[in-house]
Amino acid sequence: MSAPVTAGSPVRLARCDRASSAADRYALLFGIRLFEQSLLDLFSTGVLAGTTHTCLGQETVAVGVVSAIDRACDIVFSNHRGHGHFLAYCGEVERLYLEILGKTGGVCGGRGGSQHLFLDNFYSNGIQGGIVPVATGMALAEKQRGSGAVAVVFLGDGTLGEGVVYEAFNIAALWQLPVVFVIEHNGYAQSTPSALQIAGEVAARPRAFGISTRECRSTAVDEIARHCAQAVDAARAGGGPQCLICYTYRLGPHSKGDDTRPGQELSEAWLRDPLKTARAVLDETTAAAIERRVGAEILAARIRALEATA
Amino acid sequence: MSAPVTAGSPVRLARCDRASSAADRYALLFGIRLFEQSLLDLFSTGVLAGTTHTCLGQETVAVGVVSAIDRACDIVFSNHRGHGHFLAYCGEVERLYLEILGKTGGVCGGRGGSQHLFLDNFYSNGIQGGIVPVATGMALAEKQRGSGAVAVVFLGDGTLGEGVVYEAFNIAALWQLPVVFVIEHNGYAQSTPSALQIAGEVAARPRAFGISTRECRSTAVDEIARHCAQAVDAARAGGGPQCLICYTYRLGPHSKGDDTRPGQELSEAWLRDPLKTARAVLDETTAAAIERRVGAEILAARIRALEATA
Amino acid sequence: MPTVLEAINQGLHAMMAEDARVVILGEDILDPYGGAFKVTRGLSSAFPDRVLTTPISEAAIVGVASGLALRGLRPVAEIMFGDFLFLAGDQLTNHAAKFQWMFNDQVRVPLVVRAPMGARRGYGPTHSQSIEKHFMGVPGLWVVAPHILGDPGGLLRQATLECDAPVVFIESKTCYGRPLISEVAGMTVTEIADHVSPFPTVLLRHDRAADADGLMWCYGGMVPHCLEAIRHLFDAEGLAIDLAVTSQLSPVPASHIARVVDECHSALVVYAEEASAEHGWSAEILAQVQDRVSGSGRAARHVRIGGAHTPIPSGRALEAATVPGARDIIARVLDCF
Amino acid sequence: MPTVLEAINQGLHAMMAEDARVVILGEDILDPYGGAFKVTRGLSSAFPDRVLTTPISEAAIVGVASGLALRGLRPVAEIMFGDFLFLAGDQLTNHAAKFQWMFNDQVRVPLVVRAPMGARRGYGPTHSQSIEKHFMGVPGLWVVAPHILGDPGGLLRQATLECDAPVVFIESKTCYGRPLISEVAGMTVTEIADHVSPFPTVLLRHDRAADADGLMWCYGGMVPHCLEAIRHLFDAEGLAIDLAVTSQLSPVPASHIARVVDECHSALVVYAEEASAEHGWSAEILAQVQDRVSGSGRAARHVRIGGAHTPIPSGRALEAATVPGARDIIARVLDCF
Ligand SMILES: Cc1ncc(C[n+]2csc(CCOP(=O)(O)OP(=O)(O)O)c2C)c(N)n1
Ligand SMILES: Cc1ncc(C[n+]2csc(CCOP(=O)(O)OP(=O)(O)O)c2C)c(N)n1
Ligand SMILES: [Mg+2]
Ligand SMILES: [Mg+2]
Repeated sequence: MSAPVTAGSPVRLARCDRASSAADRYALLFGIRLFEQSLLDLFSTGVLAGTTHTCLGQETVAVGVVSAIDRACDIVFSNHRGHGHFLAYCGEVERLYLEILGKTGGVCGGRGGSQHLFLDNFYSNGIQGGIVPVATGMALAEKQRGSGAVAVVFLGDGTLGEGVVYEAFNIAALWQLPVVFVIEHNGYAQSTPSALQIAGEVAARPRAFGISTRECRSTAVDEIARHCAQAVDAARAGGGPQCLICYTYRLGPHSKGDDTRPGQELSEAWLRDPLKTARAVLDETTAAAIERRVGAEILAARIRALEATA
Repeated sequence: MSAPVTAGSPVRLARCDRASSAADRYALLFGIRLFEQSLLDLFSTGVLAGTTHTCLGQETVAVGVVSAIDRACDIVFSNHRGHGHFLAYCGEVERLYLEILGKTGGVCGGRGGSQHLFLDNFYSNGIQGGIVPVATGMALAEKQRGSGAVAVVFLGDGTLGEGVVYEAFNIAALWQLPVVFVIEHNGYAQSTPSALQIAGEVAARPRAFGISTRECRSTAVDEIARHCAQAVDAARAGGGPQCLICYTYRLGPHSKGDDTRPGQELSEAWLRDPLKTARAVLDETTAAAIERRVGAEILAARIRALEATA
Repeated sequence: MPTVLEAINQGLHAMMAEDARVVILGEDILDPYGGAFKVTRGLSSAFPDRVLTTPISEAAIVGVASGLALRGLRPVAEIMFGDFLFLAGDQLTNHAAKFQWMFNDQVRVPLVVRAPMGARRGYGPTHSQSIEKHFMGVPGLWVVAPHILGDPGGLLRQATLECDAPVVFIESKTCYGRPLISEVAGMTVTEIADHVSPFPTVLLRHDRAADADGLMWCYGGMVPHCLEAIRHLFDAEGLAIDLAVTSQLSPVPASHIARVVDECHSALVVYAEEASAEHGWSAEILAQVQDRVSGSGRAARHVRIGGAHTPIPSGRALEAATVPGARDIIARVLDCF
Repeated sequence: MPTVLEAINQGLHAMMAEDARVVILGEDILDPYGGAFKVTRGLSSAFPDRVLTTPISEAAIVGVASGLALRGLRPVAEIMFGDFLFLAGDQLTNHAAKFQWMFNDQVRVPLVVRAPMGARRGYGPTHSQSIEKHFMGVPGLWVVAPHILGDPGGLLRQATLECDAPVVFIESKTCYGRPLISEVAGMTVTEIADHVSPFPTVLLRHDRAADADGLMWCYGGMVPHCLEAIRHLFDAEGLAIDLAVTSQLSPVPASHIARVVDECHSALVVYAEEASAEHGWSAEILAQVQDRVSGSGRAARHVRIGGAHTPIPSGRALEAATVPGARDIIARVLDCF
């Protein structure tokens, strides 16, 4: 904790867009992973209080989806599990540390914390489902002013339990709004498996409202990016609301240590860790270099954030 | 108003069950029609205040659906447009007049009024959508105690805008509850045509939740009864929740005089009045006799109700 | 004078003409219907692109309005009956009201949710309530109510264009048809407003009584009943009761209360609201009034008048016995003398 | 002594064993998880058919519970964080709370909605609130809060099995881990309850002071902070402040208030709540206390203590500055002397 801290602008991770290389994508994925693992460490050592929801295992959804948007105008509305979305959007890792540490240099001055982030066109809130009509209204605003912007909103599979999601589906479809509903289907809501929460087929739900729906069963970041690019392009082109269902898996606990899933299920899932796949396409030297560089960035960001006085 | 009022138990219309004859069905349909037309008259003459929603043109749904239930145990949960459902359930026309007139002899002592009725296993409430989870919970209670009862809940097509409906769909399907969702699709919600309210196919919505869904495009009372009997039987047999979509048309105003639909649409719809069809299968003498008898009952009920002192 | 309905309708027309950011949304608001209470009449004809009829989705109506507001528009949403406001309660409190503060003042959510409230129309338990008290005291959320002594159109404009935060705008169903009043014989009208509490409080003081016999507080749909009671008490009983009418229900206009209390030294303070007073609007006003009164070394008797602590029945006579009117106010005031 | 969590959990176990009508539902309540705060731990193992884990559907959870209650069961629903209660606001107020009365007392809706409330855990703006004040004053709806001086399990049993109306049961997150307290040194504990207001108020009076220097009112999660303040004020400042802790937040236990006021003649009355006091619980208590005090010819100074009128920030230091603790209470009391 006593490493020297250099002055200057806050540490940022490099972001990705549609043209990013596999190496750049891996760097961002790895940065998100490292960042969140460090959060869990900070919790377990008591440095951090409150709560946090990490996206361990789901990073490829964050990076894939967000790399498909046009950052000059598009909107991202994220949920409780939003660090990955946020870092993919802006890379502001130091200011996210500060925010989660409750310090005034955080992106929301420490008021929002993990679940309530804002920066430029990025928003998040910790109430399940309620953000969906809000993002729909944003899409309406953009459509009204003809900005060409698209609103992307993230929701978990469990959040399909909230009625307001369907109110928003209906309105988005009726008014043909440029909004993309990204459902991160990780098979669980907190401790509850989907089978105890979701009746019928997930994809049938948005479709029942006339929403064009894509499913991405691959957890590869480029596959997700490709699907999301189609959805974003279709929404931007006036094709009305789009839904993208990304099948994924949460490798970490729901929040801090509350994991009651079978150990074998977890260990098998770790074998399929999407970050492994993303690393595998790189040669070992490149991968190791990325990890060293990003590791140093995350460390620097953490140290600066921890040392910030308020 | 000065006709002599006989003492004795309150006037009731004869109810229908699955075995009822076409004549009996017509009698009930006609009674509901007459009752509600008299309400509109009482409003226009200022005797009645407040508001009312009549089911003119939709009577066959009320009679068809309710005749399919087992009154010994089944539950009916009705909505704002509930007089037909109520009269089909219990025939208590005098006590309904009293209720709507705000008198203490009404089924709810004048507290509930038109939209808030209760009797035996019949309930209604004037908040759109909110009754759907309540009816679902009732079905759960009946399932838990193994009573074999089925809960039938009515909702309009416009009420598909309310998110809580989908929360209830999901739960009913997850828990395989004996509930029948009857959607009265009359093409409008208040002044708003369905096209401005409902995106996609109505039937796709319950189906998306894995709910077995029937559509009845006929407005003939026996056809509706037949479809509903299938739904009720399936629910009772453990087939889980059922949805029945009845396509119908409201011939009267939404509430009192607030009709902005095209005159031609209305006059064409009157030509297809389901009561005409129900009458046409009877010979003229029978029909006229029914109308005289039921007319006298309604009149007697109204007079007694109007003359009741409190 | 125009009616309250006309004033609000004209206010909406004027705002939409003045500012292209104003967007109206709600159930059944298109012409020719023009809304269940006809408040939006003519708007969809004049501004077809900015008047949106919605499905029956109160939560999403407010959610969509928040989204519009976050992106720079000035939405005015209608909830057909105020009774349905709880359906949008989470949207109002955990979304609209929170964004500005929790995002560290980097965003604004200027939206208005209009909600017709109140009884005396025989609409029964779910269509007659005054549930605004449950939305008071939410940090970041404003509750504002027009009335016949004020300028309802101007107030709505202020809420829509001058307030950068979400406002729940409580309209009284029974006042829609009433003409506005600019003068009350024998009383002087003062308006109190300031930077912190910009929605005005109207103070009516009897001209011929230096220290009146009492001070009455009310808002919204209670104004006609209070005025009637005050007139009767003065004419028939010789009692001079001043009247303070707030339009800013939440946050509490503490500065207005201080000024009124400092001006009116009555030993009797009466509070009238249509809902059951239990945990109602008047409890907070009373707390602040008594603080100011005792802080200035005086004492006062406080009397709260509200509806029965039951739902509101449909039947006419039952309803009349549930909701407070001029007669109840007169009786309660006379009890004090 | 057991902790509050243990007491509630044991209460649930005992109730379910005692009465087969009791059904539990909520999000993530099955073993081994046993609920986000572990309050339902063990129940699904012991009573697998009567413990239902639900989708994330707060409105439907309460709606389903109403349906169960209408058909003779005794549901206890858990809303994972009380902050989400507004999602079920319409179900609570326009359905559960209305049915009995509007159906002319022909039905009963005996249901309990448990809701963990409160801050001091760093959960941020949407997971730290105490929004129970917005559900007080609803005719037909009860709001009840256990605390460390009472019997949380017994209170829950009373709400579930002895009350025939819907009850919102407000649990304090930070009190879950605290042991119950049955005695406070130097103070005498009295319990006040009666037929009309059956949920007890606990009154703690200093043994050595006939008329104490002050009387403090609070409920739920504020009890530990008030006790700490009272101990400090007595030990370090020689000020004897009695404490009245209500568990029936709504309807207001008027008879309890009357009795406490009649017993404790303090000229200072302090009210402490965790939420912003504006339009809060204390406004109603104050209104009723001052009425009783002045009705008995006495006078008192009233001081309300509550949280900042902002959302609750995530950051530890920021949060601590937002939510009132013993130090704030001590300072405000000392200000009065
Ligand atoms: C309205 C609301 N209800 C409940 C919660 C508590 N909660 C937080 S995350 C979560 C599970 C969400 O599951 P899912 O949508 O599948 O997202 P995941 O956590 O799997 O990413 C729950 C129940 C909440 N935040 N908001
Ligand atoms: C929650 C709620 N929102 C709005 C209303 C006002 N309202 C009463 S009936 C109605 C239209 C309902 O349409 P639909 O469900 O199609 O039934 P229909 O009237 O056609 O029978 C509306 C908007 C209400 N009663 N409850
Ligand atoms: Mg999930
Ligand atoms: Mg309809």
